[in-house]
Amino acid sequence: MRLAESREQRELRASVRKFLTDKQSLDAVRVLMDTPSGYDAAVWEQASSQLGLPALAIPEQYGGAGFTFVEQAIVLEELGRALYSGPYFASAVLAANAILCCGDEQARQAHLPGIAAGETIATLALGADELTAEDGRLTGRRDLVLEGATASLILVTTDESLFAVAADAPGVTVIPVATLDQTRRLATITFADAPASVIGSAEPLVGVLDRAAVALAAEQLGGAQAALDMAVAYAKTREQFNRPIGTFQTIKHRCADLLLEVESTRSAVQYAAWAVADGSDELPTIAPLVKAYASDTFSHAAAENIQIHGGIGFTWEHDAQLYFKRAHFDQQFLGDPAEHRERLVQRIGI
Amino acid sequence: MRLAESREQRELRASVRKFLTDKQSLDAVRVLMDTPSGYDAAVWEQASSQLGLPALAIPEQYGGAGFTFVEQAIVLEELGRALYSGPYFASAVLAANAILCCGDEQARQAHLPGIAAGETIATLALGADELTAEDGRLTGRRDLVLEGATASLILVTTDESLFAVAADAPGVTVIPVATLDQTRRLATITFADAPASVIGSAEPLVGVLDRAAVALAAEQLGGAQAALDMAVAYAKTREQFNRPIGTFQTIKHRCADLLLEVESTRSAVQYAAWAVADGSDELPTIAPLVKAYASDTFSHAAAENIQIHGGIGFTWEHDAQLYFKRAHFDQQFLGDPAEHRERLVQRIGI
Amino acid sequence: MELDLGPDIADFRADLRSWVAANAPAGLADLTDWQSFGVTGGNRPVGLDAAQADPRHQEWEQRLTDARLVCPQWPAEYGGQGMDGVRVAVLNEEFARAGVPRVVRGMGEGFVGPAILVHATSEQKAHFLPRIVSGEDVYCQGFSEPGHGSDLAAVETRGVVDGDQIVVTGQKVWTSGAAKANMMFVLCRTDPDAPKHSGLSYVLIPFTGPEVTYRPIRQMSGAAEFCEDFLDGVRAPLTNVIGGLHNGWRVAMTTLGHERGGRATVQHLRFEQEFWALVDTARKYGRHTDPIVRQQLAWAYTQVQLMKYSGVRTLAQVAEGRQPGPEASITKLFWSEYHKRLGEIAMNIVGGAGLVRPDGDGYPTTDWQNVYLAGRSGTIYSGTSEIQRNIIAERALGLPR
Amino acid sequence: MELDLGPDIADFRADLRSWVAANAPAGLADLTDWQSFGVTGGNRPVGLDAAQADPRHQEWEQRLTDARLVCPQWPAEYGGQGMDGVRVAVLNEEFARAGVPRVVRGMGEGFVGPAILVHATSEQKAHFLPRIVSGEDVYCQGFSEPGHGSDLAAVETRGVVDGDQIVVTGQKVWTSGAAKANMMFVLCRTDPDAPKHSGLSYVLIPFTGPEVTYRPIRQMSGAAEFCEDFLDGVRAPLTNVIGGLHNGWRVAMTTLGHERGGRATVQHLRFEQEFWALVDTARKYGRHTDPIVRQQLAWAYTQVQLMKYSGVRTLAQVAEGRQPGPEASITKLFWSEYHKRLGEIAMNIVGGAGLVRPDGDGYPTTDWQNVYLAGRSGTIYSGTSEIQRNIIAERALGLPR
Repeated sequence: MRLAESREQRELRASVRKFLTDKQSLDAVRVLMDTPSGYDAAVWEQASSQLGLPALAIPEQYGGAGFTFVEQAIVLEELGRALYSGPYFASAVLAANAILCCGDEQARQAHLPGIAAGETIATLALGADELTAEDGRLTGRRDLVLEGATASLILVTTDESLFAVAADAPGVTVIPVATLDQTRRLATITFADAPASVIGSAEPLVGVLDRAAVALAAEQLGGAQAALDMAVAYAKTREQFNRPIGTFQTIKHRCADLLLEVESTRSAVQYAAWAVADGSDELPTIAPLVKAYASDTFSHAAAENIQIHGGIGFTWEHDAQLYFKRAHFDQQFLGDPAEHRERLVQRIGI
Repeated sequence: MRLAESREQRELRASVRKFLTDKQSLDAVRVLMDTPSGYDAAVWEQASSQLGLPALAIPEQYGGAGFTFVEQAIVLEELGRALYSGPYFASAVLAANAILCCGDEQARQAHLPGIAAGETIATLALGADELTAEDGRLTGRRDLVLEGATASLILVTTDESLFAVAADAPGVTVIPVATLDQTRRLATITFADAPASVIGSAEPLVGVLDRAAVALAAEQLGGAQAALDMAVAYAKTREQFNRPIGTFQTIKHRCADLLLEVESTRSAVQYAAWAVADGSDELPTIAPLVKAYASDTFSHAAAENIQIHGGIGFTWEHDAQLYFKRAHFDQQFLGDPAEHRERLVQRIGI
Repeated sequence: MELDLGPDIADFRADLRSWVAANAPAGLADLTDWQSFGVTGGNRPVGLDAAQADPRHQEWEQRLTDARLVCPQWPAEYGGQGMDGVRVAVLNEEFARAGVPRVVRGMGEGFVGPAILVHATSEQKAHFLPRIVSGEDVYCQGFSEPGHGSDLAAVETRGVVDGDQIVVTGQKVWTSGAAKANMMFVLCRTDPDAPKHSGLSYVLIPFTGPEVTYRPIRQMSGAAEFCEDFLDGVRAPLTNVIGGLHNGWRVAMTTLGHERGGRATVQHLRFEQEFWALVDTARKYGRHTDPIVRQQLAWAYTQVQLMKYSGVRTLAQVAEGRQPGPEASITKLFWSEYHKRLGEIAMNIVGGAGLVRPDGDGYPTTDWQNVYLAGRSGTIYSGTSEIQRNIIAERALGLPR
Repeated sequence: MELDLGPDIADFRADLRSWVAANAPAGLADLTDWQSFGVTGGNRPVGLDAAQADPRHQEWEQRLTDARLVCPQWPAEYGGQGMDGVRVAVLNEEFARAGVPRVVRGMGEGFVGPAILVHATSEQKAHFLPRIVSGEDVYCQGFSEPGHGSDLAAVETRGVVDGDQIVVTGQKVWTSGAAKANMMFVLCRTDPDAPKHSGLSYVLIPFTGPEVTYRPIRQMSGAAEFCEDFLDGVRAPLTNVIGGLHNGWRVAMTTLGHERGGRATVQHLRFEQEFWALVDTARKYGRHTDPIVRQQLAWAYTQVQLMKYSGVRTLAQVAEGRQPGPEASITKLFWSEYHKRLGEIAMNIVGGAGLVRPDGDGYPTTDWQNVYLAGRSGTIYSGTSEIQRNIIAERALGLPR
């Protein structure tokens, strides 16, 4: 395990940050919030073809760049920092890992190259709802499917198996739903005797979700850091009672507590990313741990950022609210903190 | 319900406070902490004969003064404020209410006058441990009996009945235990075929414990107010960096939060005392509510008081630690806050 | 339990109860849930506007006016009946019990009237107060400015005396109810050379005409009940200056955080109602059996009951004629921090379903999403929690500035 | 997972591991649990003193000294081997792995040595450093004073130059290890007329003789490892002034909160050990199935693991040669606030049984009672949490003073 960022990793971070600053500023995000798809296809195309972001952690034999999860975590942190609103998490994290772990070589060769190239947008439809599979046909529904309306390939889990379904297959109905965090898109997908191919058992799904938890924590880290930076910058310049509000001890101490939490989250995310990359047996414990902690940190930072900004902090125009809503989404998505803490104590044998 | 204190009530408060200031200062409490009995029998005798404190809420026909629980709550608040270390709570609250509610007129006439006069010191041995009663004889044990080594009369509960046992009866063994809060005394009592008389069913015990919860909350209020007063007084005078530490915003805001909690506790205790006095049907909900809230308030105030005092705050010589340990005792005694909150939601029908 | 306030108040309560029974138009109580409330910073409860426009509400308003039960705490000569705080509290209790609405005159009743009663001339009182009671004048507040949210004394809006008129120019912000107002009470700087607090005046200006423009400020909840206002040479007669020129700070302070106790015993009702709605939600999602959720529900119920207990105690003190202290700050801090936390608890109970909004144009939200988002503003507007804690520490505990 | 620090470090680790295997006296690891620790402000772990007095520990100390593994980070000419932070960290890891103790020289190694290395003359280095390595000089700290806990620069203890000597008179407080010390490093005022920070000197004085008296301060935990000290004209040669007269503030600051990273990767071990002891306690009382307790245990485990992750990251940064920032303040704030909360959680788990102390003279407590009570001092001594937050906000975030 090498924790310090290598030169290549620092360059990767810098290039992704520059790309997002240029191509998807928060102003651009606000525009995309009101579009049906919620993301900029051209930006996605460039992110795929020029920066190769979806390909990053996919093995070379499947058209990927063959980097590790450590590099992907850096990208995810930057995406979270910029509130990137595209299908990266759904396709390059959830779906890609599901296919990688499913054990079906044919499926890997069939789907991963497209995902790596960004041409196939895939997602993973999780959930506990009743869903029946009969001789290769699915019937039932899945709610809260991330990027469900954007994906052309939908991976569906049942208690036993992992299925691949084409979004345009007969019997598949996708209904986009309005989201509280308009930078994330969800859909309800119903299957009525829809043709589906089994691409593996549901058994490796635990590992897929652990990786996803770490990946989401990396995005949360970026969001939390951005919220803290925003609060600190404002505290340095905003004056009340003829002094910067950053001179008030309460503001100081809150920012200090946030820094402690953000730095701790950063340490945990780095460690967790290495655990994924090394296939470490620490992953089952650090995954719920880091997801719960990063959720609390991001929620806390996003909330304090609003309070420190005062009146303008709760306006629609101010970006503080975007981070607050994203923090709520990330906190609930893939399980809330209490759920992950309970999972943690179970996994350490209590 | 009259919430504002009447002239009589204000005088009662003043006289009790003066009595405790004169007769049992915190210096005196420290001396008593190291004595076997833990209290000053002479002070108890005066509190009983001159101020009539144990008699206060006992009906006149049983040798009491016939005041209400409202007056007793005022006394309890003052006792809590002064960290009074005698058997008042055990005898005048736990035991007196158990006998009053038990429904056995004979037992009332037999025991209450002595308790009212302060000549009989009684206590109530609660607990879930197995305890068997066979034709008027008890066998088993009770732990954490308040003032168990001081009481001459021990009331014991089983699942069915309430028993009265003389402390000096054959088969009764009382073992005092060392307490973390040295201003409270506990004992383990074992019964080996000890003669006991049934004085009622265990059924009214719920009401007795609700009254006890409110009574303890009143003591906690006094303790919390004392801790807050101590912290505020220190913050006004202690100087660091050439200014009183009370000018630092963090100290200010913590004291403000404590005031909010203490004032809320005061409102709740006053309301709860009236609920007891009026036999209101709100008692079953406000009893666990006020015990849980007063516990949190006292624990918070006692802890912040130490932190605000800095180095001297955690020394043995400083009185802050006495309130901290008392806060811990009160928080755990008669059930911890989580337990009372769970009871509260059950009682409001959730 | 009911607070025993003596035989006079008991009679007053009984008379009032029968008056309401006799005068409340049939069906008035069923028009809407009058005790429910819009979360400031969030969306208004549905149906409230419609219910207020209903002829039965108009009739009720008229009867209350005739009975001097609008602004009843004001002196008789101005349309009230000099009702004391205890009776106003009983009035609120009885109206709530009967499920009928109070008719209140918003900031005109809450802020402008009290300032006028303390600081204005008898001519000013005679002119301005009855117009508030009748609803002819509806006020909005012009205190905060973009640069000065917490630091009120730093207002830059200018007030220039021009003959027998004063001309007000500047920008205000966080004005609620601007759309319904025809008047604004502003704090403006009339003496730029005087020290910060000494150069201000408290002026009642028309909030109509081409010199006044305002723009709604959309909040994170999607609602927009605050505005920013642009005053471009708004003219008012000098007789609209309350308390004299350059004396505005003192006038403003008499009303800010002025706890009258009148709502002390009813303010918890809306929160109690909301709490039970949350319990229903928890049951709907099967979360009411989760021990952690149960602790959170116990916490919320406790906070609501504490508001009730504290309200009863406040009223008892008012009844004793005790001077109100910083209760206003404690009350604001208490409910706003409570409501912020309640929104978090509610969204935790709702879980994943809280990620989805109702369909519809704009940014519609569920009730709990609305509480969650709007709750963020509660600890900021009209005095942040930090300002409230400063006030409590300095005024109630006497900690040094 | 193990941090990959390159082949050189890997070799160093391998060599060290075999050296320990070859040189650790048989049974040394079993003498006591060397990784366990006394909670500052609380009681020392039982058996530690006895174990340190054991001949096998004496032998181990000798071998470490011969191998220059006592204060190994110091230059060779003073008894060390100029070991860098990464290797010191590996040293700590390997010793912990083998269950054998480091031999450390307390404040002499942690505070005095670093100050001397930066600010002293070569003569001073040659005189003072070897005596620390050998254990001949044991130092205690004389910084805090009764009136000045947080405001260090306000010290009043006087240092008067008398010929080639300096005479120190005043009162110090919160000294730990006074009983075992023969030297004290004091901050005293040598120029009363100079501004607050400029008139101080950093002096090494004998902590023996009739001019020195000290009195243990008993803490709420019943333990008493802090002392207050009375210095009544203690004499030391001027050569015991480090960094020159009136330069004491700069000297003191170089060592305060000086994060060397050496213990970064082992500091969590004691807390992890303690966590599992708490899990056993929870099982013993049947509380480990309580969902609320489980959340608390998850929180505690998370905090301990965060110490581990942060430690690994700190070490990685040290390995990169990055300048340490306010890590020391963050670390202190983190573990002290954690440990305070852990004590509360532990007592919550123990419940009613926590009301009872073990029998015995004095004020004996259970381990959890000890953590609970001593934990209150952790957020106060050597820089309160408030001071740490100030430092973090101003130095790490650049917020204005």
